[in-house]
Amino acid sequence: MSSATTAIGGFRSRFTKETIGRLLVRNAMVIVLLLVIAYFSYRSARFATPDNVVTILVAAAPFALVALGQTLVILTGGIDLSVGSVIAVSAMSGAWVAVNMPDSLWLAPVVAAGVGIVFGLINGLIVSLFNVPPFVATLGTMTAASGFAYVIGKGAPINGLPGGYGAFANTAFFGLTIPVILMILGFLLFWFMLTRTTFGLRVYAVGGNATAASLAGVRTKRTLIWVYVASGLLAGVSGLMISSRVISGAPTLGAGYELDAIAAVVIGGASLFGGRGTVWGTLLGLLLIQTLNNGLDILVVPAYWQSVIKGALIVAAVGIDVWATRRARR
Amino acid sequence: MSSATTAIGGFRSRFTKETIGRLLVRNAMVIVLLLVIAYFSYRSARFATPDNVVTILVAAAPFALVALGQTLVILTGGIDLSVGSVIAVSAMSGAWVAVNMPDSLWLAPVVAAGVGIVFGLINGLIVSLFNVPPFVATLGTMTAASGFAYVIGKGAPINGLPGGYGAFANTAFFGLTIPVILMILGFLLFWFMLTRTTFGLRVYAVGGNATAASLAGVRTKRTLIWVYVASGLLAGVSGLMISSRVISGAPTLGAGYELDAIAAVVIGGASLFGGRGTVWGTLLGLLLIQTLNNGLDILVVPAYWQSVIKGALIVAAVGIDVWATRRARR
Amino acid sequence: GDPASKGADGEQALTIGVSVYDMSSFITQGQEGMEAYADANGIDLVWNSADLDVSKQATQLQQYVDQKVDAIVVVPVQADSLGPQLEAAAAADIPVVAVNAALDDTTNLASSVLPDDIAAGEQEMEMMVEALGGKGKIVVLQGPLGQSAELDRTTGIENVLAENTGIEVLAKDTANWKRDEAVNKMKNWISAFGDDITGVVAENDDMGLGALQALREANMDIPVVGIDGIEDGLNAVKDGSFIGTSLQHGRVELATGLAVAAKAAAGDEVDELYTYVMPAVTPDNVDEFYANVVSDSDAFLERLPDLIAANLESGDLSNEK
Amino acid sequence: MVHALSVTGLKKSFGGVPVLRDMSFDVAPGSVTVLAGENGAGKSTLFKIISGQLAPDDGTVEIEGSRLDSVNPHAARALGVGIVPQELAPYEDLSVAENLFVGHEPKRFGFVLKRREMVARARSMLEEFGVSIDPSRPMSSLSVAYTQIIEIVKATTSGARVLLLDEPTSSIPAAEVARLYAVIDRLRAQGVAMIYTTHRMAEIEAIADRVVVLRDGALVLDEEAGSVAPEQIVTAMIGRDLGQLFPQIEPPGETTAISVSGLRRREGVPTIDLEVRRGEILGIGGLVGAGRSATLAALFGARRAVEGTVAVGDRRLDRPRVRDSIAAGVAFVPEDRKAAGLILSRSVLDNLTLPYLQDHAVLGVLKQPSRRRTAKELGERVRLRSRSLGQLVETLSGGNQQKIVISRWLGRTPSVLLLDEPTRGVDVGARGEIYRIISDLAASGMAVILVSSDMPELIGMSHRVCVMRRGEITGELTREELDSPEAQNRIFHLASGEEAALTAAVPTIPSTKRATR
Ligand SMILES: Nc1ncnc2c1ncn2[C@@H]1O[C@H](COP(=O)(O)OP(=O)(O)OP(=O)(O)O)[C@@H](O)[C@H]1O
Ligand SMILES: Nc1ncnc2c1ncn2[C@@H]1O[C@H](COP(=O)(O)OP(=O)(O)OP(=O)(O)O)[C@@H](O)[C@H]1O
Ligand SMILES: [Mg+2]
Ligand SMILES: [Mg+2]
Repeated sequence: MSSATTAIGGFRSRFTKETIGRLLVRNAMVIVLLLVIAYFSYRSARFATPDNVVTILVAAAPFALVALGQTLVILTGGIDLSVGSVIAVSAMSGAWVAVNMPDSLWLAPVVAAGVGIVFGLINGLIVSLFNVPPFVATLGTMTAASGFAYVIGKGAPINGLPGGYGAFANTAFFGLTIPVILMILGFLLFWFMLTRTTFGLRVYAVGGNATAASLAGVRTKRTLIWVYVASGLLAGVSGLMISSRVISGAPTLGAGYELDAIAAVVIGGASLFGGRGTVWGTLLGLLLIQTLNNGLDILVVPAYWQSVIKGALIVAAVGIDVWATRRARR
Repeated sequence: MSSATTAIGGFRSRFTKETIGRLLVRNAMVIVLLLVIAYFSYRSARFATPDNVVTILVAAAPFALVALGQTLVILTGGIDLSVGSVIAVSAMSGAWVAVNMPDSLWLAPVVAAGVGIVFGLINGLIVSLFNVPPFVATLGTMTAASGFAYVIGKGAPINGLPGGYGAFANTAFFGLTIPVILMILGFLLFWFMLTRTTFGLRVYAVGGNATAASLAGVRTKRTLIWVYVASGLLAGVSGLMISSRVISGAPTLGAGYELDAIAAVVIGGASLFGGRGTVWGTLLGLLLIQTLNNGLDILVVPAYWQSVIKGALIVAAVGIDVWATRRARR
Repeated sequence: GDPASKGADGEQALTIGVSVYDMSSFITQGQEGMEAYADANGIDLVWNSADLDVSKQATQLQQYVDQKVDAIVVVPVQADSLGPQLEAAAAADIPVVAVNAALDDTTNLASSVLPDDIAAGEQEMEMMVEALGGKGKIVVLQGPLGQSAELDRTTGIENVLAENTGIEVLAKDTANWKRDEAVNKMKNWISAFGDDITGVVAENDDMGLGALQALREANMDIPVVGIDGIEDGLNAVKDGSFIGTSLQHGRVELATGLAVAAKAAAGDEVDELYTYVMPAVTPDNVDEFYANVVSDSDAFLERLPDLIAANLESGDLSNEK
Repeated sequence: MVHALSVTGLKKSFGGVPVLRDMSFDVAPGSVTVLAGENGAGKSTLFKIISGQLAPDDGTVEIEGSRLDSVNPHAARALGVGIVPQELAPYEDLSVAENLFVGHEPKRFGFVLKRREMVARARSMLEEFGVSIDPSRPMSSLSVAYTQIIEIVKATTSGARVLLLDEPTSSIPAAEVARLYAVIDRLRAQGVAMIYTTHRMAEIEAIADRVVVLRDGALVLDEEAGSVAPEQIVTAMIGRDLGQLFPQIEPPGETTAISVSGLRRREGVPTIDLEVRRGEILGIGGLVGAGRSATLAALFGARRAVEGTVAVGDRRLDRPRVRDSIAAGVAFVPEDRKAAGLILSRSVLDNLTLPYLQDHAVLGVLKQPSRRRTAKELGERVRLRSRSLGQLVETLSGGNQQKIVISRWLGRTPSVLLLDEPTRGVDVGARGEIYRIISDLAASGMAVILVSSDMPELIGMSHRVCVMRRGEITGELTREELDSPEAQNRIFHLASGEEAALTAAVPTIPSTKRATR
């Protein structure tokens, strides 16, 4: 029977040189990542240990949360520069609450998340209602939020936090701390949202072609607002996690995180022009950056050579990925 | 004669409410800038003095140079994140030459500019030949260049420069120092280039629609390479100017300049998607940012409130501009 | 070196993990001092920079705990942070020494080696009061807001100002330790206040040097004072453009931190707090410091290990004789 | 009776120049109104207002009695307005199925996508159009013709009560157009009101219940379809008699201008061999997806071929590249003007002078007067309707944009002209001009390859027609064969590989069309 033959043929062909080649080429970024991991494991016995894997995950978590929010924003063709500052202002708010109302510590995460949502909402409204380009809108909130972070502590960090404040980030279940669990849940949730829900499809549609989406009945403005709110909320949670991890609130927390988050998303293959990108790509981008950070530290490469190597490797990884994707498309 | 009548009619109509309204609306950003200037002048007699104008210009110059390069890059639909780090590495190279070959001080600017060109060329090649998205490519060079800046001084700033090194930035002609003169020449040159030359038109074409441009015979890759080289060169010159002004080379010079430069361009109405933007817009954006920096300092507003106010004003300015442009289009 | 080599060749080499806030010039200088001390005492240094990110610093401490180093020296990104990480280190019996900025949780800290930034702020303000004869109008250039050095130096400056009411502060703002930022900030203040400004108090030399450039551009000649004693700052003291500075010698301060950590790792008794008091640098004594910091630094590094040992004995940590 | 759509006192001007002046008309449910008008007459503008994309300066739009009171496509959509926009707007990075369902996705629990159902329904929707595209293919891999079909399918299945079709068939061959007619008939039976714009006279006759002509922003003709002759429509549109649409074409020369041998555009497709003489116009016909556009793109180098050579004059180009082709004197008018033809954010002047920019520059500095003069001439040759040379191309009407894509290559005289759907969206008046230009150029010795889905154009303009099917040239018709009444059927036959099935559904070209010849 012909269908059986085809199936067998298909099965066999999976093992031909060509199909293996194609498989490799499709997943070039995975391979680059595996090569990096292999190299570090070879160079240091300390690298591929369960402890170190957990260390990498813990370090990755706060970036992961903002990178997820950033993925949404970038899919709509926008950019959220404010996440770093929102981390700072949420952390400061959470810390302020913890210091001033030590008896209602549960308020701290609520306030931190709330502050994140408020800034996200402001971004969303400016972008969708006033049509200000996202770069400018979020640059404005970035600058303003950073100012507010200083205002909260009158220019100083908030010290003397109750020890319980550390519980949010340092409590572990099954060996994984809350930020790591949030990160894993976040990836699953966002993967589901972007591939399996109408909201996800609409985010792609708005980023791919906003006019067409609105002609098809998608409420583009509302979608945009939700996307920025999600990004703000995640930045708020991330801020809480960072400040809880070190039990301290400082207005400089999160500085520069926006760039790392955007980098993770873009390295993962998303287009800054919108409509293209996946959660899986963001995960790969994030892991590549975090693995490099960790591995280069473990090999005790001097900080400035780390920069040189990281810069070159990121370009190389994406270059290979771009080349492979083009080959695969042919 | 009918043509005469029209002329008179045209002349008269210039003074009707509607046309004045339209004129205002077309130049919304100019009006916002004038309002800001008026406010500062009203609040402080020290603001609108010739000396202070020169102060603003001197502070603006190094940003202006990178903003001009950035304008080109953004017009092609790219982004150059590396300019801040290229400033650092050029400044360090120039300073290194000045310290180690104090007798051939003329070499310092040559080397600084050369280093800028090299990094620009690397960006251009990665973007055009390997099709790596500009964000990633220049993020890579940004990271790597910053590393190199530290490598040159083995992690430390270069101090003890010969006094003559200050001449590049501090020599004045007709009351204007070299950086200011370079800035003015730069604006004129770039205005001419973008509006009056084939290269300028091709830059717009590549940014507006790379496929269409290349089908019309534009060498898109070559154009891109030139654009990034120009951006690198200007960053190199800017680095030399900054380090010469304070007679010192530090690997942290220029940190964050990329954001201010991109902000100036985008506030001036350019689109990060490419093909839209003008030198005139960049000038306005730059002046808005620099005037705010200066005026808020003169009013002795505390740093964090400065952030809040600057963030809000930038968003408001662009919001008004967007609204006005839409009205004018109707 | 790979800490796994510990004990393999019979010699009990100590492995000490270092996490610094960033590769600033101060830290780079300090690294020279630490390496000189480590070489002389057979210590393996594992050196990492946190790039000004507390979270990254927490991760680096975690990595050192994972690696089971013998001791940790941390130059904090942020004062009073890292509580849980110190706890983890304590649980693994790894002594941690905080250098340059205070950490909160002293129960889990073996020791701290801290500069007296309040005293440094007081010292520079006193120099300025003297230069102005107790009457004048000044501007203050602060470090990055919220950093412990900025907070303490500002406190010191304010302490002195409280006693000298003849001095008025026209403006006070941050230039983030940076020369190029300070030059523009100062220019703007010159626009705002002109000749009313009679003195500039900068919380570090770099900002002071930036202010100096701005004053030159405006043809003003008023007293400027800084802190840190970097090469250009010492030169400025020499040629009279600074009235003075205070020397925070990274080589000495960080090497002391390492020495204390090594002692703690060896199980020796260490004090809870060592204070590094910055010596005043004035035109009178600048030459000897200049030799140690700049012109003859190699010779200084050679005698550094012994100097540190002697200083720990005497308690005068900033002694360079 | 409640009108399906009623427009009252609509006014719209751009920058003070009126485009719609006081428009009022009603559309009955279950009817097809063809909206005709010159390029730039304001048809798309009207559609944009009805679909909530653009605010009118004055006037109201009512859909089934409810007023559209905000400038919001979503609101219009909620009232039952659907649109196939003139400028196609696919989501490039989504799959075909996703493209079809965005906005009204099959879902459970109100938010979870039923992906399998989406694919299955997409497949059957596509089958109705006789196109067999895998619904999970990415949209970006489809040609313009397929994209247009997807847009049609999307709009006709969205449940709209008022459907606006803005030149839905501008690059679709007649066989597929026939399928659209069937769908339109069904929607008409369901009571859907449709407004349809087109520049193909044959379509007006085939589907219109009523014809409305827009000229200078006002309605100049509003008649039942049966009571108006095509000539009347044309005259109402362009304000003059059209005269002869297709010019007399001179016989071709003897020498070969371009010869293509063994050109394979990608792995796994057949090779192409072609030869065109100087002065010859070679038409290429076929069904949607036959590979005509792709072949032309490979021939020019817009998409690099995997093997094959193209000889132009005495130059041999192995796997041609764009710049080499241009240098050899080949000019290319792509099918997709928005994606491959125009710099939308630039002016008419810039777009018209881009290909031969060096002719207007000394040492890289532009000679503005010479550039303006040339641009003005080029614009006039195709009756370009723009406010000024400085007008941004994105604010031009679709047809006027198309005129730029063609005319900008006339700055020099290329030796070979490759045209892919050159008159896509161009009104009859201007089309006559373009045909005249093409035949003049051919007469002066240029070789032309004309890919067209417009059957009268293909037959009326070619010396010879090749027909493609599945990437292969399956046959050729000479001028004599083209002149026979059987020509159309032969082309369909060669294109589809079937004898009669398709031809039955195809509308015959109205005799008036031939009469203009
Ligand atoms: N945003 C705009 N700004 C300025 N003018 C515009 C704008 N949009 C449309 N126009 C002008 O309005 C007129 C009508 O354009 P419209 O697109 O409605 O024409 P059309 O009838 O659809 O033509 P075609 O048959 O070529 O598609 C044109 O002259 C066009 O240049
Ligand atoms: N599997 C594929 N991978 C990559 N590109 C493809 C694939 N299939 C088709 N294409 C490209 O997609 C486009 C569509 O090809 P197709 O032959 O359907 O359209 P066409 O040439 O525009 O047809 P026509 O103009 O005759 O209607 C072509 O450019 C073709 O090269
Ligand atoms: Mg139209
Ligand atoms: Mg086609």
